[in-house]
Parts: sequence; C-alpha cells; structure tokens
Amino acid sequence: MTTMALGKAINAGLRRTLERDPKVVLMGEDIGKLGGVFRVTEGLQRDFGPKRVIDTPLAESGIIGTAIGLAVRGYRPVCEIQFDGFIYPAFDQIVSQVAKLHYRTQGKVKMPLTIRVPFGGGIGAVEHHSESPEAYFAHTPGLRVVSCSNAADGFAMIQQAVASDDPVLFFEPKRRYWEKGDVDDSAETASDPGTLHQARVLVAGTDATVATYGPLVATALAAARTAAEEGTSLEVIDLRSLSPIDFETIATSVKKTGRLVVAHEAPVFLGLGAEIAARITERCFFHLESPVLRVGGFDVPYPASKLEQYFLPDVDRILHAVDQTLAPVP
Amino acid sequence: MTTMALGKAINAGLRRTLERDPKVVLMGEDIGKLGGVFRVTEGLQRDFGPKRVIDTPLAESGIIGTAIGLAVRGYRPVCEIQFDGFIYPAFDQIVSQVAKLHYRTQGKVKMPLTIRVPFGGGIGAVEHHSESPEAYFAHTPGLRVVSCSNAADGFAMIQQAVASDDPVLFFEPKRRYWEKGDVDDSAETASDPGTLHQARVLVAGTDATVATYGPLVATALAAARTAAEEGTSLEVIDLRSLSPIDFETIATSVKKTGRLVVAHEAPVFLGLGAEIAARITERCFFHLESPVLRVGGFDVPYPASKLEQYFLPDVDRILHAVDQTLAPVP
Amino acid sequence: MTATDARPVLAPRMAKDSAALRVDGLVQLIQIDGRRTEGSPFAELVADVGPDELRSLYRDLVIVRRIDAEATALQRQGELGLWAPLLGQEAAQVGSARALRRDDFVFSSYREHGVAYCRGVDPANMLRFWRGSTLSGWDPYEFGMTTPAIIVGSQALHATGYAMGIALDEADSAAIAYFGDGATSQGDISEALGFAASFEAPVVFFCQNNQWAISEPVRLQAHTSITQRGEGFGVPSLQVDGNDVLAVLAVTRHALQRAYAGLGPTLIEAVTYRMGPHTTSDDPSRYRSAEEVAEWRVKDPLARVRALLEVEGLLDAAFQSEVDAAADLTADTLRRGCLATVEPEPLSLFDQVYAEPHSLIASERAQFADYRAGFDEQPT
Amino acid sequence: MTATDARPVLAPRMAKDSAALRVDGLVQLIQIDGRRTEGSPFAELVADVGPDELRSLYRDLVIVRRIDAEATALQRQGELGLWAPLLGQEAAQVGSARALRRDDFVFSSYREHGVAYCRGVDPANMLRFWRGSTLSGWDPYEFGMTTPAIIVGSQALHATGYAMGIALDEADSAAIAYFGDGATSQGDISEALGFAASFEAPVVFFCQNNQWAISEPVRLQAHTSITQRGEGFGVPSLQVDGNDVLAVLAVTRHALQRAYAGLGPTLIEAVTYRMGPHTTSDDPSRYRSAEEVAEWRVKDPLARVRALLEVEGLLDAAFQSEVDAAADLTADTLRRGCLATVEPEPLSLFDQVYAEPHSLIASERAQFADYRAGFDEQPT
Ligand SMILES: Cc1ncc(C[n+]2csc(CCOP(=O)(O)OP(=O)(O)O)c2C)c(N)n1
Ligand SMILES: Cc1ncc(C[n+]2csc(CCOP(=O)(O)OP(=O)(O)O)c2C)c(N)n1
Ligand SMILES: [Mg+2]
Ligand SMILES: [Mg+2]
Repeated sequence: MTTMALGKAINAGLRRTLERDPKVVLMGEDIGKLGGVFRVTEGLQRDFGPKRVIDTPLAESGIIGTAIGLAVRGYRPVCEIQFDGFIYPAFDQIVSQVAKLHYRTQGKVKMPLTIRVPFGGGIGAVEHHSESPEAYFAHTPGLRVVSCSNAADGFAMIQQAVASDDPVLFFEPKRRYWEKGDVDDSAETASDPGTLHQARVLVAGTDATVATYGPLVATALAAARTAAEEGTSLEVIDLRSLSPIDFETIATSVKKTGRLVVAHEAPVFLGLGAEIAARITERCFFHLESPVLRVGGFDVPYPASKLEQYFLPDVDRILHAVDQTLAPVP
Repeated sequence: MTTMALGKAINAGLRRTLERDPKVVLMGEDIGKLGGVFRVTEGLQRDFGPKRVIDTPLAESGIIGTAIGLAVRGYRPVCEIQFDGFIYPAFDQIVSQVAKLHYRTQGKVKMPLTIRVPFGGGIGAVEHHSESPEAYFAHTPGLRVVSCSNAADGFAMIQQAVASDDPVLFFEPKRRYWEKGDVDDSAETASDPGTLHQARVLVAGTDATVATYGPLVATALAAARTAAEEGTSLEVIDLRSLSPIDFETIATSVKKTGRLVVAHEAPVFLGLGAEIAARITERCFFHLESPVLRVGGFDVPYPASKLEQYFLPDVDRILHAVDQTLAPVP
Repeated sequence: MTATDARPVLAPRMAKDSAALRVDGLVQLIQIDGRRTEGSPFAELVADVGPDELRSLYRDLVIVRRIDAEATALQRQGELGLWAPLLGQEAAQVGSARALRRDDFVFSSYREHGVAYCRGVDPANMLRFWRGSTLSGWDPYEFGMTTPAIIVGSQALHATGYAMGIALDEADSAAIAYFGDGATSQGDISEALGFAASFEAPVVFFCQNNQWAISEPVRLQAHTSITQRGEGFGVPSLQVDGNDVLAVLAVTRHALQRAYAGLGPTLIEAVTYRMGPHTTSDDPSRYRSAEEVAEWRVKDPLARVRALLEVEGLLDAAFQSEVDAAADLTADTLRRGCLATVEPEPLSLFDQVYAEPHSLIASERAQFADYRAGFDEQPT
Repeated sequence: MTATDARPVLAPRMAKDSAALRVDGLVQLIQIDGRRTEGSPFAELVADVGPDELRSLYRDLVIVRRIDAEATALQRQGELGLWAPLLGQEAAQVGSARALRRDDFVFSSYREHGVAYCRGVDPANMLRFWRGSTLSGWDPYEFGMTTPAIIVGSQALHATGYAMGIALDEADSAAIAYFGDGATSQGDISEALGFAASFEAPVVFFCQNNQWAISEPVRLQAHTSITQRGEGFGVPSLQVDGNDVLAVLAVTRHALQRAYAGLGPTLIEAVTYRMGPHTTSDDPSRYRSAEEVAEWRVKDPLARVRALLEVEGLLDAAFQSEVDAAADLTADTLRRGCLATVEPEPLSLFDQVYAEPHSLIASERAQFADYRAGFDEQPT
C-alpha cells in the first residue's frame, strides 16, 4: 500500500503497462519532457525513451489516426488528449475508425487503443478546458468508456484499459488529480479487464441510491455524509464504467431503496443519466417509489469559470434531488 | 397545393430562402452542377449562380469553418453534408464553434447556420452512408436539431430552419426523399421559426403512444394501421424537433394513453429515446401503466446492407414493443 | 484465378543512391505511340523488366479492366448495390501495386480493385463489400492490404502510423496510402503528410489524380500541383504519367527504396483520368464534356502497353488469346463467385462488435434471438 | 487608456503593383544595432513612416509589454486564473496590427493582446476573459476583432470564410488570421489555406513562429519552413523578422494590399520567440535551455526600435518620460479595471445560449431560480 494522488497513480499504472508490454507506446502533445500539462506522464519518456513515449505534432486527428495505424501494426497505443475540449478534431477517427474497425474486419483487426482524457470542470479554467464529452462516446457502438474516481482505481483501471483488446476512452477527473488515496502497487496488479466494467457500491444505504462517476463521486460521498447527519441513508454507487454500464449493480440497489438520483457534470439532456433513468425504470418499474431524478450540468455551453460553481452539481443540488425523490410531488 | 417528393419539396423550400434573403448561400460538395448526390439542390446553382450556390473543396471541417466566417460577416449559410457519416470531420467546428459562438459572445455574434444532413439507413448503401448521428448534436447545448418526415414539412421546416437566427441541424430521412406528399407552396409560407419545434400528433389513439421522427414516421403510421386492424388504437407522434423536444405534446398524449414507445434508427443506448423515456417518466410517473419502451438500432456499428433489414426498426418490432407495454411483465 | 498465380514478381532492388530523384514535370517511360521515352533517370529502375515482365504487366492490366467491366455489369443487373469503376486507372494501380513487396502494407481507398488484384485478393471477395454482404471482403493481414476505406482521407493517417510502427520495429518494409485528388483537401491528408515528415516514416503517398472528385474538378481542390502540396510538407514529391504502367512502376520503386532505406516518405501524383462515372450511381454527363473524355481516351493505359509490345514485337496471337482466355476465366469465376455469395445470418449483426465480452451486446443478441424465435412459433 | 487615442494611423496606400513580392529568407528593415537594412524592396512600403510614426510604434510596443507584465503580475496575485504572455512578440503583433484598417477583421488566437490593444480594446476588458468573468471581453464588431480562440487552428477557417464574404460583398477590405507555429499541424489550418487559395479569398495568414508550442519545438511540427507550407497550397508566403516592427508592418501592408486588390491570400511567417512561459501555468525550464532564451534576448523587439530611434536621434528624455507615463497610466488603469470587475450573476448562466426562445433553457432557468430562492427562505 502506498498513498498517492490520483495523477501519480495513473502515472504509476502507465509505467506498469510500459514495463509489462513492449508494444505499449504513449502518444500525445507535450507528454515527453514536460510530462503532460498535468504531469501524468512525468518521467516516462526519460525512463522509456522517445520511441515509447512520443511527443506528437499538434493535431488530434493525426494522433488518433496514426495510433490506429500503429495498432494495425500490432502496437497498443495510449493516446493523451490534453484537455476534454480538444478531442473533437479527432472525433471522426474515433467514431468512424477506432469504433468500427474490429466490426468492419470481423475481428481480424484489433483496436487496443486507450484514449486518456482529463475531463470535467471545477479548476477555474478558460473555455474548452472543462467539458464532459463522455456521452458522445458512450453512444458510439464499438467503444468502451470508463472513468476513475480515485487513486486506487486510477492505478488499476488504466492498466486494465491498456490491456483490453478493445478501444477504451479513459476519462480522468482532472480536478481530482491531486486527491490522495491508498494504492496497492505492491503485487503485480491483475490487468485482466474483467472487473473494468463493474460498478462499485461505495456506501451502503437504504433510503435512496445516488449513482455517479468521475469527479462527482467525492461530491456524492460528501452528500451521503451530510444526509446521514440529517437521518437520511444514501447508497452511493461509483459507476466506473459508462459503456457498458453495470445495470445489475444499480438495479439491485434500486430494488432495495426504491429511489435513484444520477449525477454528472455533463449536460442533463441526453447525458448518461438519461440512459440510466430509462433502463432502470424499465427494469425496476414496480420497485421505484418515485421517478429517477437527474442532477447535472445545465443545458448551456460550459460557462466562464466564475459561474462554474453554479453550473456544476454540488452537495446541495444532489441533496435537493434526494429530497425530491423522497417526497415526490404527484 | 402541389404534390411533390420530399427531396423536391426541400429543393423548393431552399429556392424560397434564396429568393427571399440575399444573404442566404448554399455550400457543399457537388451541390452545384450535379445538384447534390440526391439532387436536393438541383437547378439552384443554374438559377442563382455560383456565388449563391457554392461547390466547396472536399473538406467538411472547411465547409463548416468557412460557413462560420460567412455568418460572422452577416451571411446565412446553408451547408450540405453529403451523407450522415461524413459530418464527423466537422464535429469540432460544429460543437466547439457553431454551438458556442452566440453564448461566448453574449449574443453579439449570431450563428444562423443550417446544416443539412441526409441521414438514416434503408437504401442498401455501403459503410458510413446510413448513420443516425442526431443524438450527438441534441446533446450539444447551443444547437437546434430537427428532422422532417414528409414533403410538406420538408418544404416548410427548411425555410424555418434557415430563417432561424440559431444554428439548426436539419436531418433529412434520405430513404424517404422519393415519397410524395401535398405541399402548400402557393402562399408565401410563413418562415417564422415559431412552429419549428412543435411535435405533431399524426394519428389520435387511446391504447398507447408511439413517438418517432424522420424515416420511422411512415413506419409508425403503418404500425398504427396494422394495430388498428388488430383492435389496438395507437396514437402516433412525429417529434419533428429533437432539440428542444416538445415534451408538452408527448406528455399530454401519455397522460391519455398511459403507455409510450419511442422509435428511432439510432442505437438505443443514449439515443433520443433515452431522454424522452427519462423525462416523460418524470413528468407522467403516476400516469404510466408500464415503463416507456424504446425500439431502435442495436448497439452495434451500422451493419452491411444485407443485414440492415434486421438492424432497422420495422412495423413488427414496433408492434412487438407495443404488445409489451400493453402487457408488462412484473 | 488471382494474381498470385506464377508470374514474375517485380521486387525492387536497392538503388545505389536512394536520395529523392528530382525531375521537372511528368515522369514518362512509354510514349502514346508505344516508343520508349529516352533518357529518363527512372528508366534504370525498370531495366530488369524484360519481355515476360512486360507481358505479365499487360496481362494484369487487361484482367483488371475485365474485372471492372464485369463488376459494373453485375451492378447493372442488381447483383451489387454499388461499384466504383477504375476504368482508365489500371496502369496507376497495377504499376504501383506490382512494385510492392509482400511485407509492404497497402492502405487503400475504395477504388483500388486493381491493387487488390495484384495483392492476390480473390475478385469475388472484392465484390462482397459492394454487394452489401460484408463490411470487408478479406483479411487485411492475409494480403497486406486494408479493405475499402470510405471516409475520404482517413486512411493516409493509418498508413503513416503503420509506417511509424515499421520504423519502431526497425523493419525495412513500407506502407503505401492510396487516395485521390479530392482527398488532398481533407485535413487528415495534410496531417498525415506532416506526421510522416516529422517522424520520417517509411510511407508512400500514392495520389491518383484522376482529375475529378465526383463532380468537382481538381482545380477546385487546389491551385497548385499536388506534388507542390507534398513538397510544402517536406515530403519529396514526384509527378508521373499515371497511364504509363512502366513509369508508375519505376517511380513507385524509387519511393519504396527511399522508404526501405529509412529516408522517409515520398508523395507520388499519378496523373490519370476516371473514364467512367464516380460510381454506378453517378451521371458524369451532368458535369463534364464528352470532348474532355475523348481527349483522355487516346491516352488509354492498355493501348499504351499494347503499342509498346507491338513496337517491340512481343504481341503474338498466342499471347493475345492466352490473355483473353485469362480475362474470360477471371470474369467467369468472378460472376459465379458473386452469384454464389452466402449472405450473412441475422444474428451475425452482433458478432465481433468487441473483441471481449460485452454485457449490452450479449443481452441485445439474446433478446433479438428470442424475438425471432417468437416469429417461428406464432408469426405476428 | 486605449490605442484609439489620437496617434497617426498607418493606413496602407495601394502599391503600384500588388503582385506578390518574392524575397529569399527573412525580410528585415532594422538591424539589431538599430541601423536600417539597405535595399529591401519592402522599405518603400514604410517610406511614409517618419519620426512621429516611429515614436508611436515604439510607444505601443512599450505599452503592450507593460500590459503583459501587469497582467502576469495580476495572475500571480490570484486576480486572473491564467494569462498567456506575449513577451517577445510585441513587434510581430504591433507591426501587423498597425497595418490594418478599421474595416479589416481580425481572427485571433489567445495571445494577441498587442493586436487587441492596437484595435482599441480596453486592456481591462482583455483581462475579464482570463479572470474567468466572461467568455469574451468585448464585442467583436466594435473592434473588428474576435475574442480569444482557444481551439488551436479553428479561427483560420473563420477568417477564410469571412474573407469569402468580403469577396461576395465585393468590398475591398481584408480578414487576417493569427495563429502559431504549432497550429500549422492542425488540419484546419491546411484546409483554410486550401479554401483561401481555391476561392482567392482576401485573407492574410499571420503565423507567429515563436519557436515553441508549449514544450514542443517548431521542428517537431514541420521539417520545412512555414512559408514553404503556404506555398504548397498556392498561397504566396513571406518570412519576416518578427522582432522588427517596421519589417512586419511593411510585409503585412503588402499582404493587405494584395487582398484589397483582389489578388487573394498571403501567408506571413513572423519569426519571433516566446520569451516567457506558454502560460502562467507553464514551466519552460523543463524543456528549453537558458542559453536559447539568452540568444533571443539580444534580438529584443523593443531594444531594436529603441536603438533605431537613438541612431536617428529621435529618443529625447521628454519622449521617454512621456512613454513611461503612458505605460504607467495604462498599467494603473488596467489594474483598477481588473479589481473593479463586476462578476456575472448566477442566472446569467442561461443568457444568450440561443438567439431565440428555447423551452428547455427557459424551464431550467426557472427551476434554478426557484432552487436558489429556496435557499434564501430556509437554507439547507
Ligand atoms: C469525409 C468524406 N466526405 C465526403 C465523402 C463523399 N465522397 C466519396 S468519394 C468523393 C470524391 C473523392 O474524390 P477523389 O479523392 O478525387 O477520389 P476519386 O473518387 O476520384 O477516386 C466524395 C466527395 C466521403 N466518402 N468522405
Ligand atoms: C485543438 C487543440 N489542441 C490542443 C490545445 C492545447 N494547446 C493550447 S496552446 C498549444 C500550443 C500552441 O502552440 P502555437 O500554435 O505555436 O501557439 P503559441 O502558443 O506558441 O502562441 C496547445 C497544444 C488546444 N488549445 N487546442
Ligand atoms: Mg479524383
Ligand atoms: Mg508557438
């Protein structure tokens, strides 16, 4: 057990993948000498050389497009997109190629790409640096989408993502990079992708379930503590995987609590909460005491940072939704 | 009243906008002499000249990016994306610029772009020619997304979309281009955007509501006829607008029928049906006799055309879902 | 009958000096009347191409044209959903493909049926894609060639990345990307040229400038030559007569040698012409004149080699009937293969979406299987 | 205090011949020691720049550097979330911006504070973006300049489209796109060059090659000069000493004249250096040497003009204190303005998402208003 920050844990996980598999190459803008703008790749080019940790020209479509070619050649590229808002120039290569190549070739060509994306707001950044684009990718068949919320998961999940023979969009909650947690980096952590897509119940509760992922997991845990003080018992689920979603775990919880609130920073309209509400309602129709409620970013472009505190779901907004599910207005 | 095919109706509507507003310019690949691969712009370059109807180089990001500049200059560009699957290279310009510029500049810069996209399957095409990407745009704040299902709407809605001071993604059901309908092209059709975002009840019914849009509207109408023969009364709603969605009209219907099936060709996971199911369940929780069901494309990449008949929702699959809502398994 | 049948393989020999040869204008080795062009520095690169090799190139040109004609006919008869004819581009495709080694890798566009033939792909398998029976008709690894890429320009980045992998492996093979004149406007092509130059990747950018991008003439895409575009990215670029199979072979060998020698990327602009429609759904009469087409007909790539063979007395009746027979056989096999296509099973919809188990796909497959089973019992 | 204060406007006169001037290598008009470079064809283009104009250029350079220093200080003090310093690029920005007419339109990147100043933007309004108080600090139409564009490369297409509009309007103004060396790798920049060439759009591509893209040296982006890149697209391209305000002014005037005359696009590569960090969050010591920075310090753009003024006896004490006073005043006003920023109201979140009424935004606004009202009554 070592205590480390989420960013450092992902760095340690990446180091493991580079040590384990000579076919793993890291690609991205400023990931070499600089170690990435968030230092997640710090020291890796120094230790593995510029052929394993590659600074690319400033072109996201080029990064993903060449990573595809490297994958065809048998490599296992791990691409860093510097900020969430810069992934869109690569959208075509991700949606039309990365997602489809395995299906197109009936499995002949594997696409074991990992695309790392620091995402979400809360760091007081300028425009395009605080987006939550995960739903675009979760709506794209052929891709897998996950998000880690803590150091232990950051260390384990990045290794599982890289080990997966399918393309994985790996969303890292940038505002949590500095939050510390215990990481079991002693043993050779299993990089079997098996558990990558399982949700986890972080707090057991009885009155209502709060499901979320990435940056809002810490917020949901804080909400659960506050609620507990007020005598409300919340069950908190960290989804971890956004595509596929572990509906089994959510449904089991909802059948117990009868109430569900889903929270994410992405706009509510067609955000992950929509799919979860639709499917859980279908599966738990006769168990739900009140409709599934969603707490998310508003359906406006990400605002100037002085406004993000109002845009982003916080403990109060989550608890407000919980209150509503507990006392539904007919 | 004139009877014309959907494609011709959109062509006539575009002609109206070109006549009405000198600032309207059409841009796209092969839209000039060729009149577009679906002939939707046929004759327009001949009649309005190459400065109003512009053949562009083969680059979608370039088309949308330059259209943005033209809009900043005061023009009202109508861009054609040749096929749904070719919109992704322009995704960054659409999502990071078109959608955000008005908000970014606090309304100083208007983005009255219309982006026409022939979409959906059913025409036996090769890969990337049968996609339904509407959810990506509906999840993007700052954009408006609509889809026409018949000639009359094609004629009127394209004019409303072009007249709108906001950017509009205009999805045209390509497999319905040749279906004829009556179009009121006599009077100067109101191009007031007012009704652009209203859904329409096409068939009144009492047992269950079927909501859909674009190419599946005709399929839903056929399903309603079959159901009627079997003694089931379906209410059919053509959503017309996908962002914003006219939930008022859907909720009113569901409060009457107590059952809702949403159908679209796009993959079900995070498709429009998810948002509709989530929101209608929230609004009509105590009116719903059974969970909202979704019929859509499967969560696989669009398959080879010999398989599309199985991939695409048809009358049978819609009726199968209707049967399920009528007899929910607890 | 595929191109793998015994026939001289034109494996490039390393030139003494693989530095980029520079020539002004078009590289041409065979003139329209069949006489050889004198004094081209590229002649040496095909000095090994004797009578047998010339005949074999001609055979491929004829067979490839026949495949194209037969496929077009099958589309007209409703057996294919679509077909993108290569008529007029046979020399550009055969000349470049015959320069490749087995361990080179081709990233093609959608019109490279001639390249696929030279790589050994069974023509019937080429058609399965256009029939709509599959999303790709062969295993890219078996032939060292990807299946049709529809998104214009995307494959150039894949070729560049693959070439970066070759360099990382310290192998001496090359990747080649095929694309058209219209594709040069796509950002992806520019980014590919930039990445290839920056990483000195062993990739050949083979642009078939067939003068048209559907209805758009090449001048709409660029006000300069495509070779100048390549040079702008620091990629040595050569313009070749794309209807001259020997010149294309020579120029491609040169580019490959530079790649094998670790000297980085090369761009080749093969100047040719799309004699037919963009695809079987296209109507070129709407946008181009019969005169223009006529001008190019005299530059026909097959007539060119035929003339050369005549001039050099290599075109006897026996060879001609042998070639015709080979073409007939290919066409016949192609047709039978197409008509014998086994269409995919409905449930195959869910196959190979992912390499590893996926809960959502599994449940949708199960539900769909139940749903279809339901029909057998009591049809709705 | 903004640049609109009375000072000579350097409106370009039409040259007799606006065909693209071609020169080998860097255009330079002032040498490091302050002496003028002899015999450049560009000298004529700034022949009208006399003592007053020189002094006014110098004043802008000093003021712009002071704005940058003050903003950097404010960021360190926590008043700004971020700042992208222009230190070292003053001449490239002032020289090019001072060549513009009011009816020209600037599509900038995020570092063009000097350009904004010359366009008349109140420096305090520039800071509101970096403070996080707004997504754009001014009305683009008021100053003929867009607010910071963060997505690298995107604005070049906007400039090209705007220029296409100028051409459609048959107006004689121009658009100018500012971007960096790293941006040249983005597909959007290539597509912009291609569209501009194809449509002969009156646009100037002004690339500040400051040698670095965050931690990546320009050689990683390209193995050739940025001007060669431009020529590859058929866009006449010029390389200018970006630390020589007169040379930049001259070259930009030339490019604008070509645009006004309907001769199409021009690319300018202003060779300069980013003396500071990429942004206030960056640590350049991780990726570049102190030696390299020192080498460029001697080419300082302000020292250059200062030396020229000295050589030509135009630098008296009165002028110097006047300039210092102006800079002090600007810095002071800037700081007051920044500290006096009125932060946006929570409900303004929902303003101007759309130009026309939108049901979803309306309901979210109402719900959020109720939600916040709830707090006032009985805080949770
Ligand atoms: C990204 C994208 N945009 C548009 C299309 C539609 N399209 C298919 S082929 C083609 C023309 C391509 O021309 P060119 O690159 O010259 O190749 P050619 O067809 O002449 O061989 C177009 C516009 C596409 N397939 N992909
Ligand atoms: C599409 C996109 N990718 C990445 C970034 C992150 N980023 C911001 S500035 C920058 C470097 C730009 O370098 P250059 O174009 O030379 O301009 P400079 O900063 O040197 O002025 C990068 C990589 C971005 N803003 N947009
Ligand atoms: Mg072409
Ligand atoms: Mg730079």
